[in-house]
Amino acid sequence: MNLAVEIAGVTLKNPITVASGTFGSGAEYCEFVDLNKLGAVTTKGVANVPWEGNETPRVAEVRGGMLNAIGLQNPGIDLFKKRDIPFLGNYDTKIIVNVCGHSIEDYLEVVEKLSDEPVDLLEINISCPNVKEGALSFGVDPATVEKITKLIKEKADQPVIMKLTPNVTDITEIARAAESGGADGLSLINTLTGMKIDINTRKFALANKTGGLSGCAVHPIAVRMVYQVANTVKLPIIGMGGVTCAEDAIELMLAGASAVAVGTANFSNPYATVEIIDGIREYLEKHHIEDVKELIGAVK
Amino acid sequence: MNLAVEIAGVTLKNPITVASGTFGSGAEYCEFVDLNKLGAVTTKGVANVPWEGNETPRVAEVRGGMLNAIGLQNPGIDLFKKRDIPFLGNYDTKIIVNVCGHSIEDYLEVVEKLSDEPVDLLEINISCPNVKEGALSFGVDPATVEKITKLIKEKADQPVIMKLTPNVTDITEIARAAESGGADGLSLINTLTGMKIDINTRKFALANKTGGLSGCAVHPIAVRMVYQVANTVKLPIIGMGGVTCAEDAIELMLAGASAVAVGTANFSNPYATVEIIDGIREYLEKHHIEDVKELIGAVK
Amino acid sequence: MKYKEKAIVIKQDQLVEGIYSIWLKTENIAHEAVAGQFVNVYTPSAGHVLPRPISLCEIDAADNAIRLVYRVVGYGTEWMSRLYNGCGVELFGPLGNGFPEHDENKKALVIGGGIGIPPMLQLMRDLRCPKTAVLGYKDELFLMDEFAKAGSFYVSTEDGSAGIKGNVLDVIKANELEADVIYACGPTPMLKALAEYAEAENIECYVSLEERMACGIGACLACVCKSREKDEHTNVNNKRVCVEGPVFNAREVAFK
Amino acid sequence: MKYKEKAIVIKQDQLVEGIYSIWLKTENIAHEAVAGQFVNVYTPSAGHVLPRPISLCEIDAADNAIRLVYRVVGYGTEWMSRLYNGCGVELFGPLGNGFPEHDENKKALVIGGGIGIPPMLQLMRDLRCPKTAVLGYKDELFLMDEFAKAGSFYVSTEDGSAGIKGNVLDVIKANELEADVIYACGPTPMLKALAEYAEAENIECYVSLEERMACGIGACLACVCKSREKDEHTNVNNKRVCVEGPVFNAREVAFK
Ligand SMILES: Cc1cc2nc3c(=O)[nH]c(=O)nc-3n(C[C@H](O)[C@H](O)[C@H](O)COP(=O)(O)OP(=O)(O)OC[C@H]3O[C@@H](n4cnc5c(N)ncnc54)[C@H](O)[C@@H]3O)c2cc1C
Ligand SMILES: Cc1cc2nc3c(=O)[nH]c(=O)nc-3n(C[C@H](O)[C@H](O)[C@H](O)COP(=O)(O)OP(=O)(O)OC[C@H]3O[C@@H](n4cnc5c(N)ncnc54)[C@H](O)[C@@H]3O)c2cc1C
Ligand SMILES: Cc1cc2nc3c(=O)[nH]c(=O)nc-3n(C[C@H](O)[C@H](O)[C@H](O)COP(=O)(O)O)c2cc1C
Ligand SMILES: Cc1cc2nc3c(=O)[nH]c(=O)nc-3n(C[C@H](O)[C@H](O)[C@H](O)COP(=O)(O)O)c2cc1C
Ligand code: FES
Ligand code: FES
Repeated sequence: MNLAVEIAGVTLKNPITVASGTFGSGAEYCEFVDLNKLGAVTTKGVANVPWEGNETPRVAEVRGGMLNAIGLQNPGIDLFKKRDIPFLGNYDTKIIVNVCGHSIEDYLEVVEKLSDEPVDLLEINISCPNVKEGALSFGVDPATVEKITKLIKEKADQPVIMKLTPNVTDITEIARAAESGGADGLSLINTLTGMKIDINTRKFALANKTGGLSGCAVHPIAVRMVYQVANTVKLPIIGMGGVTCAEDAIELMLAGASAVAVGTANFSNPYATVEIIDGIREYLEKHHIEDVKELIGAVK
Repeated sequence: MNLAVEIAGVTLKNPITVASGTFGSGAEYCEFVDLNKLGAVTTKGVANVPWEGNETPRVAEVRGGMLNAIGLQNPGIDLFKKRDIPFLGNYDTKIIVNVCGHSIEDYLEVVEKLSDEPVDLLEINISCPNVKEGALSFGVDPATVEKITKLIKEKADQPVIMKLTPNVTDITEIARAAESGGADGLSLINTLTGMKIDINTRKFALANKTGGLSGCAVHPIAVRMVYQVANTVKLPIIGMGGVTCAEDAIELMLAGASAVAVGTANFSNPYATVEIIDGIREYLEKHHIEDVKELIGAVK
Repeated sequence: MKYKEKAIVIKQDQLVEGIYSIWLKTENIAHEAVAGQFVNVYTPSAGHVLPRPISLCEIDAADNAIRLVYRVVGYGTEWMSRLYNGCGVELFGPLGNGFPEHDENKKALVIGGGIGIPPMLQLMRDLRCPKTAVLGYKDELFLMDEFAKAGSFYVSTEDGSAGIKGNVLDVIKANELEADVIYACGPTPMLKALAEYAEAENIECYVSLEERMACGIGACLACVCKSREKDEHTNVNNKRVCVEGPVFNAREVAFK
Repeated sequence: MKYKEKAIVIKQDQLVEGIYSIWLKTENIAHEAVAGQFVNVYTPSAGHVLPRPISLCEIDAADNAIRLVYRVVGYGTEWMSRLYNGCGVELFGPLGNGFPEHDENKKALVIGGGIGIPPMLQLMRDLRCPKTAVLGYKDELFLMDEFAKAGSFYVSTEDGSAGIKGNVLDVIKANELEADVIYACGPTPMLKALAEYAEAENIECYVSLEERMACGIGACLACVCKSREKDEHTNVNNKRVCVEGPVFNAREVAFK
């Protein structure tokens, strides 16, 4: 049975990675999840300089999911290169580095600093607020998406995966823009913007007021967007959004994803990733499928 | 204690109505829900002519909610006028008629035919696919929203509530367009587009492939959008999306809604509406609040 | 009248692998119900927002109890299968129209296929006319005793392990069963085949349909089937399975 | 080592209105744990995606059991309160750093406020130095017997129904309690006041903080507190309560 899949020329031993920001750089999980078993580890977003992130509370539970407004706290690319990449180098898994920035220059600086690093894929988070252009995220405007993709592609030594935000009217338009810009693949979906108010204290549950909704509540939206994008562009897709069990991962693959990331489910069950890999194997066995790649986009 | 609220000059005896499409025209529920207790009944969307709707299956359960693709089946405005409006006239509750159409002319025809009817408010569903302009919904383009609002306002005898779709990049832009067009109020949110695939049969759960996600899964998105819109335009808002209990309704009011509609929760509990009204009363008592209007937009 | 009430489990058994029988003590539902109707079963999970429609297999009005026989297919039925005596279950019903009044002079064939067999039991009991049941199983048999007490019956199995190898139509043809009226519940292809057979033979035929539902009371328009004529309520060629059905005169239905 | 395991309830009691005590038999957690650490409790509801962090109140390594004392505030703690002997509970732990090694020659004040009292019990037991506990209650007292057995203690209540009317600082001042080191857990305003007091009096002070968490193991950066110095791991002035804490030297923390 073949579990390996390919994303932009990089072979993952199986389709399962983690969703950026839910797994650190793997160090915290490696005590109980054997990182060698994962198709890839996707790191928390890293910027050119350290970011402090938002005030707390940064997370709140909602039905079927959670809101987060971590604010992309990160130690900056220099410490990340010194500590996190060498750590991941100890494991037989692919390394996907998630990159964030407040300006195009921020992104480019990180990408350049990663050029001589043993990193397999770059995942560019364009849901970050664009401080220069009024704090709307980079990822909502097709022209910006195309431009940023093109500029990053010029500097990047690794294949570039653009990570799309679902908070848009037409995800296919954004996907096409990324494709035009030369992206090697797409990740979707990032979180949906939500809010929670405590009716007794009359306070926002998050210090940031709004936060990103993730968890099984968003899964049907992820399936829809992966399906739409897979039927619009030719790029490989890393699908994510509410993946909690093997069924969810398979659903995203049938919709068109080549690989699948597990995010919020790591919080509900620290073993979620490895259990999902086992579940995919069982499904393939049960349905007599030799190659997991047969699932990709199999439902039209 | 005052439970009454006002929407565009119309007084609802309490803030609770039902979400269009989940309650028929009330006839099916009146056997066990006393319609006199509701602030208003919002009817299923009605078009100028009967619509057959989509193929079945039309609904599918997902975690924390459901997908629906009823396809706006409706008996057409003529039968609706003869049967549904007189039926609702027997009750001491306000009547909100939800209007759908495939073209601007469709909407205008319905609105004109309602002009001499004892209807209190018109709720214009602009999430319907615009068949003339390539099946994207009317509600995603600000210019179209402004135009359709203006044209409807010219014909309408009742105050006009524009019902917004959440499947947009910037809900405040759409809300502003409706305000510019002369809307008397806004309803939000309609459903988020989602999809479900059965991994064993490899079939879409809905005949229509995609469907609208509703239920508690979408509630944090509804709260966010109501908050953003309430802080952008001056129009009264009917808030909805995943309201399951009194807490949810109060949360939407604190975020800025003047009234709240209960949708999918009617399926989980046919008594949801009246239980929510009771729950609001209890909350006001417990917090010594004399007037429910004090809740509207109280959290900034 | 429809009632939303908390019924109490008074007996639960596994009939065969994956098929369970549950007796529930109701407050009002059993008194109101007729054969062919169904109830909505509410699960305790807030994350599962839709009720589960399950047909009445038996109605014991005297004891105010109903029996549901169901196959475990997912979350809701799995949860039901773990209920035990004394557990409370939120029910809403009785829903749907049930089988029509019958003519005591007409000879009836009562046909059930698979998990469509249980809904035919109460009807089989209630009919005061010449009647024969035809039960089409996949392999394992269930509810045999009950049907035996209610009248004569034939059996088919897909694997031939009991009765005729084949389906209910094979039984009818092999035994040259005659009827003035057919009542049937089962998979749609079976119902469609029966409807065509009945039309060809000019037999009155009632079929109990299944469709995905949300409200169960006619409000949401989720559960429609295509009808040959324009439906009075919907004003289009769609009938609501939960209100105009689940039992339809086969001639009304436009099978796909 | 951290373990995810299914612990078994061996005893559950309500201590006072809304506050419960639960003893859980663990496989490994009790053997690894030290005072001041916590466990993540997983609820059975798929709709509730986050674990509930609860501090260890007692650790019985011999019997491989832990005690949690918790206030019912929402879904998870309400569910916990309904568990009974034999129920399984998914736990993950022990998490966090726990209280630091202590100096047997230093005089310790062990301070708990409200639901911050239970986490101080095991520490109070473990300390091999001169020690006094100060327990600040709102009104109803709990864990009195246990603290009585562990050493001397003072009590304050907000309503004055027992001990000194006021808070823990009032107790310290009224009794002129002296200390070389303070260990404290409770509401943030109390911890902040104690930190300022300790700084002014030049007393070593350890506080156990609380913050909203997701992962509980340092991966998600949900649970940070502001630190005075740049933190080595995060490279900014944020420390993770779930890893660098929950117990911090008060001087490290920049209280808001
Ligand atoms: C009028 C009517 C009468 C029925 N009577 C019986 C009966 O007597 N015995 C029996 O075993 N089954 C019966 N069914 C089917 C039964 O409703 C489903 O098997 C059951 O809802 C599955 O629920 P679940 O949570 O176990 O499965 P899941 O797959 O978890 O259910 C997910 C959703 O799909 C719906 N669903 C799944 N399968 C069906 C189905 N076949 N038909 C309609 N909705 C479905 C569920 O209600 C739920 O909303 C009947 C269906 C209808 C419409
Ligand atoms: C390190 C640590 C140790 C704790 N030790 C104890 C203890 O020993 N006894 C005790 O009674 N409580 C303790 N708490 C608080 C406890 O975690 C919450 O009361 C509990 O999670 C509430 O869950 P719920 O489902 O009942 O409430 P809900 O309000 O339904 O919870 C919703 C979400 O908010 C989180 N949450 C709610 N209140 C808090 C809070 N005060 N702190 C952190 N997260 C919260 C929940 O974990 C959950 O994710 C501790 C918290 C932390 C961070
Ligand atoms: C706590 C948290 C932190 C996150 N941080 C990042 C991040 O740094 N970069 C990024 O691209 N996405 C981030 N995300 C989004 C996830 O990678 C993922 O796209 C989203 O959560 C949907 O997947 P899920 O439902 O499986 O969690 C974060 C999500 C969570 C819950
Ligand atoms: C079965 C169903 C049918 C609906 N039909 C309509 C409709 O005809 N017109 C409309 O404007 N919205 C329709 N909606 C959307 C609801 O009115 C509401 O905006 C949405 O479901 C969110 O609320 P909820 O989560 O409380 O259900 C429908 C929703 C459902 C679930
Ligand atoms: S299920 Fe709603 S109309 Fe039948
Ligand atoms: S809870 Fe995730 S870092 Fe502390």
